[in-house]
Order: sequence, then structure tokens, then C-alpha cells
Amino acid sequence: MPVKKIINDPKRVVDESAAGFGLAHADLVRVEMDPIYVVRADAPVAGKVGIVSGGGSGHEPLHAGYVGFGMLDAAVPGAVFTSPTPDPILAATKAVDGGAGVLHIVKNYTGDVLNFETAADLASADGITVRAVVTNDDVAVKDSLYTAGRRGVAGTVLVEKIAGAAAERGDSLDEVAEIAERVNANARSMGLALTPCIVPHAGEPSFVLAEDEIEIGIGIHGEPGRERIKLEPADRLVDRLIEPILEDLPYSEGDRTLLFVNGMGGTPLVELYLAYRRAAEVLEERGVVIARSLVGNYITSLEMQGMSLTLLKLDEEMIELWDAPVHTAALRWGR
Amino acid sequence: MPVKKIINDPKRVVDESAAGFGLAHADLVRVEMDPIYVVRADAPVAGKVGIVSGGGSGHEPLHAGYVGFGMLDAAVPGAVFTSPTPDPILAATKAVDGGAGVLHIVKNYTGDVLNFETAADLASADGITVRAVVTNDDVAVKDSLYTAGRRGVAGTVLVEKIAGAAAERGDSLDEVAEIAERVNANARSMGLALTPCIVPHAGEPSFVLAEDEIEIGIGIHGEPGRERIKLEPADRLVDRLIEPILEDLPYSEGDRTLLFVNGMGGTPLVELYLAYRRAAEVLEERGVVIARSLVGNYITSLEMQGMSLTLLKLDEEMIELWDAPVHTAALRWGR
Amino acid sequence: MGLDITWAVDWVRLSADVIAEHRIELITLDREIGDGDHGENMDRGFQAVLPKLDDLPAGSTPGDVLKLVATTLISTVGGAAGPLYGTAYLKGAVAAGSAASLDGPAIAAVLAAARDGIVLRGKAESGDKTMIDAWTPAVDAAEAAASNGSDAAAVLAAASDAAWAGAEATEPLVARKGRASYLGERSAGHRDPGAQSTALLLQAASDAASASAGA
Amino acid sequence: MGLDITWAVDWVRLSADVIAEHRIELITLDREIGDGDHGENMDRGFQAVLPKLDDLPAGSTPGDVLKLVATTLISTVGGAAGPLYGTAYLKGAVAAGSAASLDGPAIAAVLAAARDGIVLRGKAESGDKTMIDAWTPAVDAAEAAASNGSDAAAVLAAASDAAWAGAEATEPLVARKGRASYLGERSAGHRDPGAQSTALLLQAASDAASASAGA
Ligand SMILES: Nc1ncnc2c1ncn2[C@@H]1O[C@H](COP(=O)(O)OP(=O)(O)O)[C@@H](O)[C@H]1O
Ligand SMILES: Nc1ncnc2c1ncn2[C@@H]1O[C@H](COP(=O)(O)OP(=O)(O)O)[C@@H](O)[C@H]1O
Ligand SMILES: [Mg+2]
Ligand SMILES: [Mg+2]
Ligand SMILES: [Mg+2]
Ligand SMILES: [Mg+2]
Repeated sequence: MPVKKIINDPKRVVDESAAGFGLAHADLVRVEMDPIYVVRADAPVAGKVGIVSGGGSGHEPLHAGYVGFGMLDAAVPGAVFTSPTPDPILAATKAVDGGAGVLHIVKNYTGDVLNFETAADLASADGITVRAVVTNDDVAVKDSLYTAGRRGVAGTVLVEKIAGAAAERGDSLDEVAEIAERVNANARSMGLALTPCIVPHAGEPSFVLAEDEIEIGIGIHGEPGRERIKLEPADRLVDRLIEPILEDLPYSEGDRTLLFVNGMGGTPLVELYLAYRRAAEVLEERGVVIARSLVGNYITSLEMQGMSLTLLKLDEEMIELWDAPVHTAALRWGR
Repeated sequence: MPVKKIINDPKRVVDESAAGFGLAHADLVRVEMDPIYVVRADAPVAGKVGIVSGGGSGHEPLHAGYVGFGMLDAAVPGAVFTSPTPDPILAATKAVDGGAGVLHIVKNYTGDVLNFETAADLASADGITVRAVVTNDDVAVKDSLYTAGRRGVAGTVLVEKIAGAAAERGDSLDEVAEIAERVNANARSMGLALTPCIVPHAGEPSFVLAEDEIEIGIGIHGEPGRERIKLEPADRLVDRLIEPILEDLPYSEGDRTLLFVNGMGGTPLVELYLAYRRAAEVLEERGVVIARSLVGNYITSLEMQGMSLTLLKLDEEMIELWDAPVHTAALRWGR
Repeated sequence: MGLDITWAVDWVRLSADVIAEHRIELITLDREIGDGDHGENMDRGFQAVLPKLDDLPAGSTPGDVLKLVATTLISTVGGAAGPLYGTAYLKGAVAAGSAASLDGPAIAAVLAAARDGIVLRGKAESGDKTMIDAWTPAVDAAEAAASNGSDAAAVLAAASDAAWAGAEATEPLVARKGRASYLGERSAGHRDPGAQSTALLLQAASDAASASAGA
Repeated sequence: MGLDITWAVDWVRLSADVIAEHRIELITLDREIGDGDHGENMDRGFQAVLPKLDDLPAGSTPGDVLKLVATTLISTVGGAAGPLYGTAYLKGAVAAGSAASLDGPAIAAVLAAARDGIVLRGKAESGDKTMIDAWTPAVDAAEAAASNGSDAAAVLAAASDAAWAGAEATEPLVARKGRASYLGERSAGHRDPGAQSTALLLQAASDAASASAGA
């Protein structure tokens, strides 16, 4: 039985989709096919820090959807849920180097970290200054000696936007890396799934849930979460996500936050806004000020139904950089 | 067994989601709850034609996601897949009347047409000039004496954008209605579903498909399509959608089109861009110029997996209005 | 024996009960050839009418009750059924006028006016597989019974029986109006949900009349 | 009797076969406690090596083959397994040097270097439920066999057996590295996919050696 998706050959999904992306957004990006990466149409921008991110495919619009003015200079898509190899990362890094160095934004997974590391070593050998920021905002995973460390999840989108704005305004590599680290350090996320997703080449769901079961603490790769519970009303589910976030990074009254309700790909917007309502209520009760917000499917797990909540504790500079113009396929304002 | 969604009470889904939408986009819109509608924060805009659309919920971001500068002045959400009643349509019409009259953009379904008609009659009785444009771009339904006529589907988004830009630049009610009619007359759509959707109050899928079956010619209300076939490769599926579209409104070499690949809510972007690739290829073979494009989940059927293709034959004025700034929750550029 | 305000109020209460009871059935019928909301829509409407019955001023007529139902359905049901049934009750109310009691011919006139209202708004013809396919046989049967001298309760009983037969007879039809028409030939083999709700409502009218008569 | 270029090429071919054959099994293991791509990743990598074998210049050594595998895996596998196995083959190639033939102690040294490379990159310890839990017992067994004077084929046979036992022994473990560590306690009760692929690859090495010896 073929897997029920709008695809041709499972092995060609990433290539064909990237080709379509390039055609649809030819004004914004150029798509290189061998090795595969997506790069700003005007790259390299002389004197600007280049920003490269990437990782397994299946999280769209992350990362290609964020290539453009004010955000990423290049995105490197691996196979579905598989970190790209060093070759395309290196090629992308070279393509965006405008002489001011290149920042790698890497989600904290063993594969991503190792492959980006290798690419960075090779780029350095070619005389390009590379720094890496590793995102790890997922509070579902204990960051201890006994794990591979926290996963990088939805906070990555916020890091990419804010670091991208810093690079666009002319910050140095160290400055861009510093603000990226700062955003990551102030971002916390947690997700849940109502349904699994199906990796095209696997053809089977990533896990199996009974009709009344959900997974709490999932990542973005269709991997199971930490806990399986019975379905509960939306407000209770929101509480289950937001409580560990607020415990991990407490807020004082008057603190400002960016509230990000993210869909995992298959969740209707109507549900995301319904969840937003409750999250806003919880924050208001605690006197936290929602200074900015984002609601939608911005970092996904294929067709998975579910959501994640992210809070980013904002300072003045982050707000300014968040508001700065951005023009990418998936995030656009100010121009 | 409760239905597996991020909701509290099925009867409160639309209200709670609208409340969340209002909180998340307080800079753009105001949400009135009794009767329920979503209106531009700065409405009424004096001297500007007001534009109101609406219909059953479950198609998000349509319509509330398109309220804001350069598009709709108000959106009226009914219950899920159920046209709103005249009361909120009337209230929204009054709220956006800036003295230049109000355009109703109505998708061609018996319920929507009747309820908007009643509201328009009541508004006229209150001295507001109302015109209605009924969209009917779905080529899956034969427009004959033997049907309720073609359905209004994804072309509606394009009508709302372009008519909204015309109103924003100061066109009169007749002019705005004329361009809306023109867009509708030049738009053709066709959709397919891989999976059904589940209406919250119904709790059961809208139809049942075998693991290798898909529905061709679906609308946006989870209703079954005209034909059930075995799953095929994406390129063949795209051909099945685009051929009847091009048959219905033929293009000559050099004609310009807007290619709109729309997801039904649960389809990953990776599949939509993959479909875009093939659609672009078919158009190129025929010498049709893709002057503009749109790819994403813009008019949906809850969590349904599937897509629709829309072609809009463009003229100079439509392109200019398409490019004009728009600032809504779901569509934004130029500001 | 004519049917008065008690009957009219009973009819509404019975209607609300029977629609609530058959909510899932109507949803299922609509899911098969439509969008699966008919039962939910009708239930929302009739539940909204119930509390308003208590506010009817003393001396209200059957026509007042029909008007109350009309305005409530129009403002709460939505979809196609809201305006169609709303118009039906509105036109029925006009036909009922300010009479305190409706005899057989008056009831037949109310039903005919209701049906004509639906046709006016929805433009459906017999055989289009809509609620009209329950209404028109019901009106025909009611008019025949009334002209044979049947009393109001008997007129409603005849209408109810004919509506049921009409609803059943929609099963083989290919829809030409409403959402089911999008299905083309595939709409055959399913009963029209609006025809079914019409039969339920007319049976409620008849049951309310028998209860009045028995009381 | 030492193992030469024929063995090395056979090993790669057998590896590609056995990975292709067990692709779904590795995907399934990875789906249970990871993200379901391990079989696909490894298969993509080894299929990419195959055509390159034909381009090996005359006079190539086992070390050249290992280096070819290393660079190909690094540039085609991705994920965690790509860099980890890539480093393993790379360090193994360095240990093999330019020798035309590898005897028992040399094979043991290649395996030890490979294992050390994985530890260097991945920082896993024994018992973390990773491929290391197959590699380390294999290296220990290989070294023991070599110091007992076993020939290269026997060293690989010992390594293969120990790798299988090690892979099996990952089942009760709670993962502390890699994706499975996100599951915490729930990772127990499943075999680590990387340990399984290690056992498959070392068995292929041993099978290739027996074939060489038999030929
Ligand atoms: N043009 C029409 N004339 C008469 N009845 C109609 C017409 N269109 C639809 N109907 C009736 O309305 C019913 C559907 O109502 P409902 O499901 O509540 O509305 P919607 O179709 O908007 O979802 C159909 O079963 C049919 O009986
Ligand atoms: N830090 C590590 N050290 C050693 N082996 C590891 C480490 N992290 C992961 N692995 C191995 O990699 C395997 C997973 O590989 P694969 O599925 O291809 O990559 P990914 O986890 O990136 O999807 C695990 O089963 C485990 O054996
Ligand atoms: Mg992976
Ligand atoms: Mg409906
Ligand atoms: Mg319906
Ligand atoms: Mg994996």
C-alpha cells in the first residue's frame, strides 16, 4: 500500500518540493539542487553576517520558508527528519559569506550538531569565520547528563527571526551570535500530539495512539513524548504545556513575553486560536504582559495534529528586532 | 468518545477561537461577541467602501484572517460549516459602513446566499447601500439547472484580496463590485481530499475513505466529491485538477495567471510545493505565464488532508491590486 | 374542533423534543450527502425557541407562536435550513393571522403558505430532493382532507403521513438543489435530511393536535 | 591468513545487501524510540558506496576502501549515524594504514580505532543505549581473540558474535544519548537501532572473511 500523501516517489519528496518552492518564490530565493540548499536571491550580501540554518525536512515552513530579507540567508534541508550532511551545509555557508562571517543556527539534535560541526570545520579551513548557536528550548526533555540535552524546537523560529534582524541591521558576527544565544536562553517550549505523523519512506505512523489518547512532551520528529494521557479539554491541555514552561523560567509580574502557539502541521487554526485564548488567560492571571504573539503552523511535524506553546521573555532589543521588517515566504511584515 | 481535537465544548469552539483571535490580533481587529463578528480595529473607515464576508467556520484563516488594511472590513463566522444568520451579518454591515456603501462577498451556497440576502435587505431598510458578489469558482460542480450552481471555494480569497485593495484605494461601491465580479469570472478551482474532516459537533468523519482511496472534486465543507479514485502519484493528481480548470477557462500562449495551490488544512507544505512544481510545469508547457502565486493553507476544511488548485487569469489592474499592501492576520505584505 | 394557542405551544415543545432526539440521525443523513450539520442547526434553533415561549403575552394566538418560531429560527439556525424554515413559519404565521383557533381549512392554508414561502426563497421544485418533497405531498394531503371536511387534527394527521411518505420517496432521487446536488448521481440512495426534519416537525404538529383533542 | 582488498570490497557489498534487507527492521526499531529513519539513512549511504567501488584504482588497500566508505557515508547519510559511522570508518582507515593485508591484531586495531572515533564524536559511554554498546563488546572480543592468536577471520567472528550480544543487551537499557534519551524510562524494552546496524555490519565483515577464507 503506498503511503497516502501528495507525492511521487518517497525518495524525491525533498528535491521536488524544494524545486516547487524555488519556482513559487523566485523573487526571494534561489534553490541549488546539487548539493541541495535554498539561498537568498541576493546572497551573498556584502558586509552582512550570513545566517544558515537547516535540519531534517518535514518541519516546513522551517527553514526554507524563513530565507529572505531580515531572517535567514540560507536553509539546508536534509531528508525527512534527517539532518543534512556537511556538503550542502558547507556549500550554503560559502554561498552566504559576505565577508562578515557566518552564523549557523542548529537545533540541538546529535545529528544536526555533528553535521554542522563538520561543515563549520571545513568552512573554517576555507577561511570563513563560522559561529554556531545551538537551540534547546524544549522543557519536555530534562537537560542533564542523562540525555542528549534539550531539543531545539519552536523557539528556533524566534531565534532565526531576531538574529536575522540583527544581521540585517549590520551587527557583527559576535553580536548576532550573542542575541541568538540570548533569545534561545529566554525561550521555553513544550508540545503535545493528538495524532502521529507518517514519514514518507517509512509508510507507518511514528507511533500509535488510541482514539482517546494523546502524547505530551513530543518533539518535532514524530518521536513519542514523555507521557501518554487521555484526551482532556483544551484549557487543561494548555495548562499542561504552560505550567512546566513557567516553572522552568519563572516570570515576575510585569515581565513581557512573546506568546507563540504553534501547530504541528495538521491542526486547524481554529484550535490554535482557541488554545491561545487560554494561554493568554493564564498569563494575564500571573500579570505577565503579552507584548507580541505568533499563532500558526510555523514549525511542524508533517501532518501531525498537535501544538506547542513557546514563551520568549522579551527585552527592549528583542522587541525592536522582532518588529524589524522581514520578507520571507512564511513570515513577512514591514515590506 | 470525545472527538479528538484541541477544544473544550463543541458548542463553544467558534466563540472561544474568535476570542483568542481577537486577543492575538488586537492591533488589527476587534471581535464582537453578541452577535459574533470580527471587524477592522479602525472601522468604519470614512468614505471607504466597506467589505464584509463570512460563512461557516472551519475554513480558517478564511474569513477572519483576512480582516484588516487592504482586504476585508469585517468577517462573520457561522457555526462550523454553517452559514451565519442575518443578525451578525447585519451588525457587521452597519459596523463597517463608512458612508460609501458595503460589499458582501458571499460564497455560492444556498445558506450563505439566503442569509446574506436577508441581511442586505435589512441593511437597505436602514439606509445602507449594499451590493453582493457571489463567488462560484469550483469547476468540480457543473453550473446548470440541475445543481445549486458552482460552489465558491479558493477563488474567494483572491476576490477578497483584490476587491479589498480596490476599496482601499478609494474605488466606489460599483467599481469594487465590478472588479470582484471580474476576479470571480476569471478564477477557476478544483480540489481533492486524501482524508475527510471531522465536524466537532458531529464527532464522525464527513466521509470514509479506504487507505488507498481519494475523493476528487470536493468542496470545502467536508462534503464528498464527485468521484472516488485510487491514490495516484502527485503529478497525476495535479493533472486531474488542472485539466478541467484549463478546459473550463482556456488560456492562450502568453496569458498571465496567478497560480494558487491551497492546502485543505491538514496537508504539509512540503506536499503543496511539490504539487506546485508540477502545476508550474504544466502551465509552462502551455506557454502560460505564472505572474503571481500563492501556496499555503488559505481556505481549509478543518483538518482535512488534500489540496485545491486555482488559476486566476490576470489583467494589469488585477496584478496592481494584488500587489497593493495588505495587512491582515493571514495575508500581509507591503506594510 | 379548532387548534388554539395550547396546541401551537405544544407543537413547538414537541418539535424541540423530537429534533433533539433525532439530532444525530439528521446529522448523519446530512453527512452522507451534505455537510453534516442539519441536526445540529435545527436543534440549536428549537432549543432557542423554548425559553421564549414563557414570555408570550397572555392572549397570544397560534399565529404569534409561529412568528416567534420564525424569527428565532432565522436568527439562530443559519445554513440553508434557517432561512427556509424561517420563511416557512413566517408565511404560516401570516396565513394564520390573528385567529385564536385554526380549523381544518385554516391549518391547510397555513401549511400551503409555509410551503410556498420555502419555494419562494429556495426555488426548489418537486423531485429536486429537498424538504419540498415532504412539504408538497403534505400540503396536498392536508388540502384534500380539509375539503373532505376533516377537522384540524385529522388534517395534520394526513399531512404528517404524507410528509413521511415524501421523505422516504426522496431516497432514490438525484438532488438538484442544495448541497446534495454537488454529488450528482451519487446523491441517489440517501434520504434528504431536510425532508426528514419536515416529516418530524409535521408529525409533532399532528401529535400535539391529538393530545389537544384527547385532553 | 590476512584479509585483503577482496575482503574489504566484499564486506562493503555484503553490508549494502544486509542493510537493504534489514531496512524496514531498522526503520521500525528507530520509529519505536527515535524518528524512524535509521534504516533509510544507512541504506541511502551504502547504496551510494556501491558504484564507487568500481572506480577504486588498481592496487587499492583495505584502508582505501574504508576511507571511501567513510567519505561516502559522511556525505550521504546525514542524521547522527552519518557522522558517527563516517568517523568510525575514517579512523578505521587510518588504523589500517596502507597495509595490503590485515591480520588478526590489525583487524582488532581497526575496530578499536573505529569505536574510539565514535566515542570521540558522540561522547557516549557503555550502557547509554547506543551503537557503542555493540561496538565495545565487539572490540573487546576482537582484542581477546587476536591476543589468543586467532586469525583475522576468527577475530571478526568473535567481534560479530559479541556485537550481536551487545545489541540484544541494549533492550532493557534506558537511553542516555541520542533521540531515544528523550523518552526517558519509556526507551527501555526496545533495541537500539544503531547497535543493531553495528551488529549487521560486523557480521557482514565476518561473513566476507569466511567467504575469503573458503575461496
Ligand atoms: N433550494 C432549496 N430549497 C428547499 N430546500 C432546500 C434547498 N436547499 C437546501 N434545502 C434543504 O436544506 C437541507 C439542508 O439544511 P442544512 O444542512 O441545515 O443547511 P446547509 O445545506 O446549509 O448545511 C437539505 O436537506 C434540503 O432539504
Ligand atoms: N551520541 C551518540 N553516540 C553514539 N551513538 C549514537 C549517539 N547518538 C545516537 N547514536 C546512535 O545513532 C542511532 C540513530 O541513528 P539515526 O536514526 O540514523 O540518526 P538520528 O538519531 O539523527 O535520526 C542510535 O540508534 C544510536 O545507536
Ligand atoms: Mg533522524
Ligand atoms: Mg451547513
Ligand atoms: Mg448541512
Ligand atoms: Mg533516526
